[in-house]
Amino acid sequence: MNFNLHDLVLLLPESFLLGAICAILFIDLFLKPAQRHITHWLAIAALLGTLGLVLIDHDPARTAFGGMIVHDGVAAVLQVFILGVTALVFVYARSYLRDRNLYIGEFYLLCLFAALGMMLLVAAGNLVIVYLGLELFTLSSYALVAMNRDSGLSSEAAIKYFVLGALASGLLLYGMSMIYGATGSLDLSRIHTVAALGLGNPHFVLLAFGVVFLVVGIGFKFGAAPFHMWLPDVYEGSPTAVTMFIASAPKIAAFGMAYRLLEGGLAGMQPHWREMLAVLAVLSLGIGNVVAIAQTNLKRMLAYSTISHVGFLLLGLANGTPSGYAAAMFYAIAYAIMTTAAFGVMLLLARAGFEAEEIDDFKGLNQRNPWYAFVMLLAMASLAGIPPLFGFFAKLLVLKAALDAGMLWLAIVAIVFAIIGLFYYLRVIKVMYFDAAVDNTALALPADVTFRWLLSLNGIALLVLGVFWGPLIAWCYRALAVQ
Amino acid sequence: MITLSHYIVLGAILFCISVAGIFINRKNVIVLLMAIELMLLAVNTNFVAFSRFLGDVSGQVFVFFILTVAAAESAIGLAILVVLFRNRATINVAEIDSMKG
Amino acid sequence: MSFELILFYLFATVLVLAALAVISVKNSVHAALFLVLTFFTSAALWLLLQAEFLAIALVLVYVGAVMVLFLFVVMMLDIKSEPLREGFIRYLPVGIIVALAMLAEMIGLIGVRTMAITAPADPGGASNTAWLGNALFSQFLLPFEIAAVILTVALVAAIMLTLRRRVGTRHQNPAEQVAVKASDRVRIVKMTSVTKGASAP
Amino acid sequence: MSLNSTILLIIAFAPLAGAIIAGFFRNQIGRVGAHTVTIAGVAASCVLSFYVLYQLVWGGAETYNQNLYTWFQVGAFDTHVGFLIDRLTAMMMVVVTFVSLMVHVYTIGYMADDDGYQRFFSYIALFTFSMLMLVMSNNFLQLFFGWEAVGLVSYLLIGFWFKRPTAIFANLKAFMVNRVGDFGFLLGIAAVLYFFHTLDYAAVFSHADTLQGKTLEILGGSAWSAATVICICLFIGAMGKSAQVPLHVWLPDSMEGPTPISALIHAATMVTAGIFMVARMSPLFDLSETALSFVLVIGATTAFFTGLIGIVQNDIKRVVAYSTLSQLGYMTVALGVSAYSAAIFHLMTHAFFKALLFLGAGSVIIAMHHEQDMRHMGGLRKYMPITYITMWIGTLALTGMPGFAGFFSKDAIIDAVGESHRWGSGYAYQCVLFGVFVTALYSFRLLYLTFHGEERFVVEHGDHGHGHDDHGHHEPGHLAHAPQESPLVVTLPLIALAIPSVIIGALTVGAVLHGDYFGSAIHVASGEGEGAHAFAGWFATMIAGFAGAPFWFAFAGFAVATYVYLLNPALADRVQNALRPLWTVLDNKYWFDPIYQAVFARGSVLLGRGLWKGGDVGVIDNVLVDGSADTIGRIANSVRRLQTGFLYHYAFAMILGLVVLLAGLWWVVRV
Amino acid sequence: MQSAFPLLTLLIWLPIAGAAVVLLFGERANTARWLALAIAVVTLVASVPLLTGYDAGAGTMQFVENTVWIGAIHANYHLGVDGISVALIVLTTFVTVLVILGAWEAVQTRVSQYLAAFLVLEGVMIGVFAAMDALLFYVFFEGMLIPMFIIIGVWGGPRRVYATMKFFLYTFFGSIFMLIALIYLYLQTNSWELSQFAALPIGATAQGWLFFAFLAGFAIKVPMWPVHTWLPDAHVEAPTGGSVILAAIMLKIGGYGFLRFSLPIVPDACQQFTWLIVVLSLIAVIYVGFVALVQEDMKKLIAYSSVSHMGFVTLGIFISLALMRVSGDKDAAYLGVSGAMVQMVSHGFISGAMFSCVGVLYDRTHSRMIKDYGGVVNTMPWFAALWVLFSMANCGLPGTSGFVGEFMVILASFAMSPWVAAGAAFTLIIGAAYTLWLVKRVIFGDVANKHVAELADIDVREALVLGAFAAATLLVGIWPAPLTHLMDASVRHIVDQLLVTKL
Repeated sequence: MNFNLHDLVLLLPESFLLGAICAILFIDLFLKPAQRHITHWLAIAALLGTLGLVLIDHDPARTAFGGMIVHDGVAAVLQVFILGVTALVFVYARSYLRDRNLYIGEFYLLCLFAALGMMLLVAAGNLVIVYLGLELFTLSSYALVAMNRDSGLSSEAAIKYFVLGALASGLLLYGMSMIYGATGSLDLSRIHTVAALGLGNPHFVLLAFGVVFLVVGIGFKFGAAPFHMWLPDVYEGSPTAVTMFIASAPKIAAFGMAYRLLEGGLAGMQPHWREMLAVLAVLSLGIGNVVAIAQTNLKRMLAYSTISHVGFLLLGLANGTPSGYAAAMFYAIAYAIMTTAAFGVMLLLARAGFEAEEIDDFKGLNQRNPWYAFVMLLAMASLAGIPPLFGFFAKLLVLKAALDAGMLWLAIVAIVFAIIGLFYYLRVIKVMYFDAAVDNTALALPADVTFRWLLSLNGIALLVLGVFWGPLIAWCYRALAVQ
Repeated sequence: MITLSHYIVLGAILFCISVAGIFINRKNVIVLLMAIELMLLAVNTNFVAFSRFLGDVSGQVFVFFILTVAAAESAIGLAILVVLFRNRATINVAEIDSMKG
Repeated sequence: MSFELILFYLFATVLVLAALAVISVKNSVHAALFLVLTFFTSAALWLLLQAEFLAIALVLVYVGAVMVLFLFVVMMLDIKSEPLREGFIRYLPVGIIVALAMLAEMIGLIGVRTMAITAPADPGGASNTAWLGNALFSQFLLPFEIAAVILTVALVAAIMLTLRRRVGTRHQNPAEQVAVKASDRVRIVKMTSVTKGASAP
Repeated sequence: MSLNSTILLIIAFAPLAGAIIAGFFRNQIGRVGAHTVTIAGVAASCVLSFYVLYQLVWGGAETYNQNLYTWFQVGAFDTHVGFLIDRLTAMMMVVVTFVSLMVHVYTIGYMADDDGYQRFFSYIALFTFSMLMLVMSNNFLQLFFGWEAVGLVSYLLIGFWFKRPTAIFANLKAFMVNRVGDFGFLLGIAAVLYFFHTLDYAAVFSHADTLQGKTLEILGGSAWSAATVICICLFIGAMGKSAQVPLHVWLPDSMEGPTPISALIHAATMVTAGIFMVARMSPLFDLSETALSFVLVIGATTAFFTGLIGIVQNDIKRVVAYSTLSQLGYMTVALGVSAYSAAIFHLMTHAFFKALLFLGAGSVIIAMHHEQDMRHMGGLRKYMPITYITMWIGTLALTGMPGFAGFFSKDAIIDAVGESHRWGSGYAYQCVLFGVFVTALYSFRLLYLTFHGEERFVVEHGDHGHGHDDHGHHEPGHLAHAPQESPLVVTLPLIALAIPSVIIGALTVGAVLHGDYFGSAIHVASGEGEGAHAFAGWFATMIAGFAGAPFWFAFAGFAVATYVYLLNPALADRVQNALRPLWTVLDNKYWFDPIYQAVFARGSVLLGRGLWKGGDVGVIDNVLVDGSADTIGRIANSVRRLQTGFLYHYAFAMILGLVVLLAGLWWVVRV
Repeated sequence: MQSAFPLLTLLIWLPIAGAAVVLLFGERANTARWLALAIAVVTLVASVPLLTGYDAGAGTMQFVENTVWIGAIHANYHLGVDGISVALIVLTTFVTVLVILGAWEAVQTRVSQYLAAFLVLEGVMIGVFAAMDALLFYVFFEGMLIPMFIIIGVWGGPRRVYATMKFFLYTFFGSIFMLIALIYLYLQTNSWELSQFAALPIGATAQGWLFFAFLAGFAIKVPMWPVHTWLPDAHVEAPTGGSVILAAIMLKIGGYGFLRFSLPIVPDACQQFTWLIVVLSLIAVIYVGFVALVQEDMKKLIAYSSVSHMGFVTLGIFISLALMRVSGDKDAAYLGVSGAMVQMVSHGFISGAMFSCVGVLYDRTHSRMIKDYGGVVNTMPWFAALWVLFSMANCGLPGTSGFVGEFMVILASFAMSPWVAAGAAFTLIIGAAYTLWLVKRVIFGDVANKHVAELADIDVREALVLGAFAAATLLVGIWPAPLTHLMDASVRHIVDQLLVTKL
């Protein structure tokens, strides 16, 4: 193969981001702590610049580096939201980090690296890129989780995350090796061709065997039960800012990874992985929703809520049709936006020496600050899937996809658990609105105006997108060429 | 003659040992990391074997990347371990359970 | 049974035994050393597969770097191994059963018989290293760059996690020492002269 | 020539206007204003009703049947509010407005010192409106409307003294029992609609024949004649309103209301609505022998057995109330033998003399300072002569003294029953005949205990420390000052009612019973009932009456009463002791009340509580709703424990998941 | 046929936008009150053209607005009203004004939020009645939950958390099954149009499933026995306004849903399961009537009575199938459905009024327990008069609106079976029993305690609220023809379609 400029042009957003990271890495070295806001804004600028580049990317050619990178519509959509959500995280996280002496350049760098990894992951056309993108992003997140070096919980979370993550990578790799053995290639389009043979493939069983490991790896990244065990601990243990990051963008990336592997590579094996995903989906819905009820820590509760949402997402994914993928993609994006809003409010409430992470910390928020209580309400209701909020339509699309694929029973299981899940979201609303505040003073808001405005916008978006989600789903449909 | 199955079975055995090592191990975290290294070794063996028997180079290239990443991973893992030890004065897996439920 | 096969079984046996030892010995230093042994035997097996470059890389990278790092950490943390044993025996049967079940499933599913093929005679034609290198810098250029980024991340992360400027410890800053000016050391204070008598009216 | 719609509207709505003004502007118009507007309204109604009657009987006016407005129209069904004015209606209108007018006037005196004066006038005017709507209706819907509206006013008026626990118990009971009747009534209406597809009287009656041969499956397999079902259902309504056994229990209790109400509603008008209704439905009832037999038996039972209770009552109003029950039974009996005109005739005469009796009783009560127990009365004739005389007239009319109003109507009923061959008529005949005896017995007992004999009350002269206005705070039988004749507003209505009680029977018997007064308004198809023997004029009938069995039964009653209660009062107690078991039965009114109380009232409460605590709270809420929530909570807590916090468990879970998935694949591939 | 002026859009969004205004500028409680009142009144006025402009003779959808909402899944912003919707929308705007007026002094904390919640509810409920697109309907349908959840939870009684959770989970539970049904239908028709759903032929089994899915959604909302237990709790704990809206309008949505969804979309299943609904409806009438009898809490009593009365709605709606298809009695079917509709509107007035009455008492003494009252008439004569009026309406006295619907339904049900009619007519007895016993214990009698002795009669504002309810109750009772005329053509339109099987 020949190296050509065309490939680089296609890779421009990623390259730009990498360059920007290097620049920031360098600049940050010379900044005093008081000047950290330069890093902050530079990082945001880098993300937004990359985002712009992704958006203006109209190159008709879809692949680069001999199929290593696939820049199709899906990649574009996912990258846009990964970058956007990461930028949002930066804005939300600043005051929290500053209060805890965690306002360091590494946070931005690692997040940027992770974003880069995710960008690559969702655009991967080759198992190698999948693996490397994944590792780039997971290694960064391990470090992020452990970022608060003085916190025992943080390091405990990090070690759990790390060991299990490494195990999952190992399983994923093992699967990849089997697929490689069965198809003789690491290129996803080649694998796709072989897998499409179905039973005509002499190494069919081997391929199916590899798929199992791949599914496990994907399940781990999503946090689907029974590969979800790391998730609550990591959510709880990480600094809230990091939790927010881990909870949001990586779900989009995980969808991208699943999409690349399952659809891009193994579409032919859909009858097999569909069943597996269904099992994972049911387990996730069950465990996520049920255990969340028993939580008192909001972060932990949101972790279980994530698990349940992953169940929903997998339901869309299992369908294996373009509209199913579109539904799952929409779901992942919606989830990321909702969850940033929820964590955003947590960050807003947190002050130096006070983590607003127990559900009881939200007592009487409505008296203390009605607006942000309302934002949290929107986030919770949206996560719960109550119309007319954004989250509902995500669920709607997934259910539609599931029914379309004839998975009526799964859909029913999903909604039954959704009802159970409703309870704990409502409990948060209950605490904010119905309970009396411990101290009735008005909430001391952080001075960060950008943060407050963006968070408000984020909350409103849940409502507005609930009504005008047409363009977004249209975009998803276009990306996946759903008729 | 050595066939492909020899290597794959060997990989499978290694893999299972490492898996067993991870979840029967209640000792220190370092051994867990070592078990993971074993798992990667199993994967690598698979890749190398497949590469050889398929006559395709990409498998070996993959191994190359895996080795690289594994090194990076170890570095981060051990760094986390050090932080953990500083905070908790232990790396005993059985004692690291302050978050649960 | 060919010589190669004998070698294979020999190394494989050592490999498996060493691997078992890694996960079962008491002392983590010993475990690390057994791990080194598994790497060595693996490298040998890879040589049998004519993957010389990777075999060497494995030894160099793992044994030379990663394992040293492991040992360094093990020794630095200085962990007493005694209390860490409890529960091991109790959970061993479950562990063995699950591991064996998995092994059975895996071997069953892999379909050993379909892979009873022998290697093609001559891969690539050139040396393994050249073969690999060609691929690495053409087809796999992009992953190669990404791998570099990953290493950077590891660097950043490791430094962030472990580098700490201890408060209270004294350390020199040569740049500051060089850049020091006289005015930084001595401050000349102008004072009005005071007479004794003036104070007592 | 036809009737003028405007006149009819004024008749119906003038009392309503009075009611609204008196009700809403009671503070503005004051007491005088209240009775002025309502009396003006009712008087206008009354006068115009007479005019309408005149026009119909002598003016040659045709039956008026027009709709006022459409109540609702759905698909092909339409219901209207409208008037059907024929001679039956006209007679009812006259009776209602006349008695009502009398009661209005009477009330001025009776309620003079009551706080709820305006309210009372508002209510009775409203009642007049409702009753007029009932009788003037040209369809079942409006009939039901009036039916329930009079029930409402009755409810409000029985509970007029809402501070009295007994009053508010009684009004609830009255409403409830009536509702049981209405339950049947409404079903009857539904059946009518089902079979005729209309609720209009004219349309229904003209197609009544089509009902023949139609059946309705009520209980698996058994087909009931449609007419029977309709009629029995409708009659159940009449049983409630006209207080027939076993739905009679509310009427005695309704005496808790002020006396004018007892006269107007619970004697003269409302309770006769059932009789009116059945008469109005005569085209339907005549289609079903079964239903008429049912009516007959119920009526006869009521006539005799409730009369018996009257003998042992001591409350003056209750005696009259049981008398009313008994008389309603007579009317019902008449209906049962298809003597509809006799029933209506008796209804009319009864309205006058029973209103008279009640108002007379009220007059006595005023005099006795709201003491109602006859055991504390006696010898009142010298204090209140007008009341005394009018009461005598009323009693004679009630007992069927030949020549008095009641005689003609009652005799006609007894004759009709005697001549009937309908199933149950034998039993009914016995009942009505002995009923006459009983009627005389309690009626004269009442007279003697109240007006004759010695005074059984004490007048506490000079004891002004108590304050003389708070009636009821005295010991029973102790009066603040001597009883005296009631004022003119009270006595005038008594006199005005006494006159028709004497003459109305003689005047109208020919036309109503033997002439063609009702024309097509009442329909008799079965050939039963009146007109069997020739009529030779009222005087001849009166003379013949002295020879009839009823007269001698009545005389026997009179004689016994005179002997026991006037001449030999001590005998009364001895008789009571001698007939102790019978007395107990009667005193407890056949235990209807306690049984109803236990079975229906308490039973419903127990059932309700059982369903609530057992069903709603126990099963649905605790087990299903909260139970499932709790279960989920428990599951949550146990599943939660799986998340142990130990890394190796986490890894184990992952591996287990992998093993399971692999096993699944194994399964799929092997199969 | 697009409407020239987007009146429905205005009616939906005006209150919702108004809610935002109230929240923004309602810092001071009085400002909030006047603002909210003004908005509600404007909405009420704006709903008048709906009444006057509606061509009742046509029975078709009018004031139609249709634009693409979410093109990707063929969802449209499709609004339109027929006679049934018009009646319910006007009921909504009417009751909301009264609720806002009624809460003038009762609510003193977070006034602007309270009022805003009601305004949002108003808009959303109007949306429910106007939506012709199933997805839009569903969104509005569920959109009610959060405001109501907040209303009960924040301004409710001591067990408000339990009650509001129960309310929310219950209703959500039901409606989500309906969602599945809607999605299924969408997949079959590739459209969310109700008219398309109605035109779709569906097999017997599928109809059965869909029927139960719809049943789950609407039966809980109505609520039917045995899924009614959320209602007493919700009512008891809700603030007065919440109870009023809940009883007066939200329950109607269940009945409305049956008419809009169950009947046209799965007529054959409806026919198959008519017996079930009839039995459940009669249980609601009788069983719940008995339960209402023994309640100790006034609001709970009225709540149970609501359940009992809503039994007539379901009964009237579902007998139509038996009547159309088995006995072929078209007119009775019209009568039944019309009766159900009239009953819905009338129950809106009566239950709203009854809850307002309890609110009036509660504002004064802060007790809803029957035993804490007695002899209220002595101190509050005007109030007592109104209470008695509403009670009478509640037990279906002719001349009040409560009679009309029950009368029509009982009459219609006789055509199906005398026994059904008898069961329904039993309400005459039991309804009177629990209502009048309540009246007896609360209103009549001597002054029971010093709290009652201190009661002051209703003021002008309360008189206005209750008077408006009373006027509406009497108007419909005395002359229901305008109401039935408004809905007649639409009812016939719906019922006529039942003859066509979809198998």
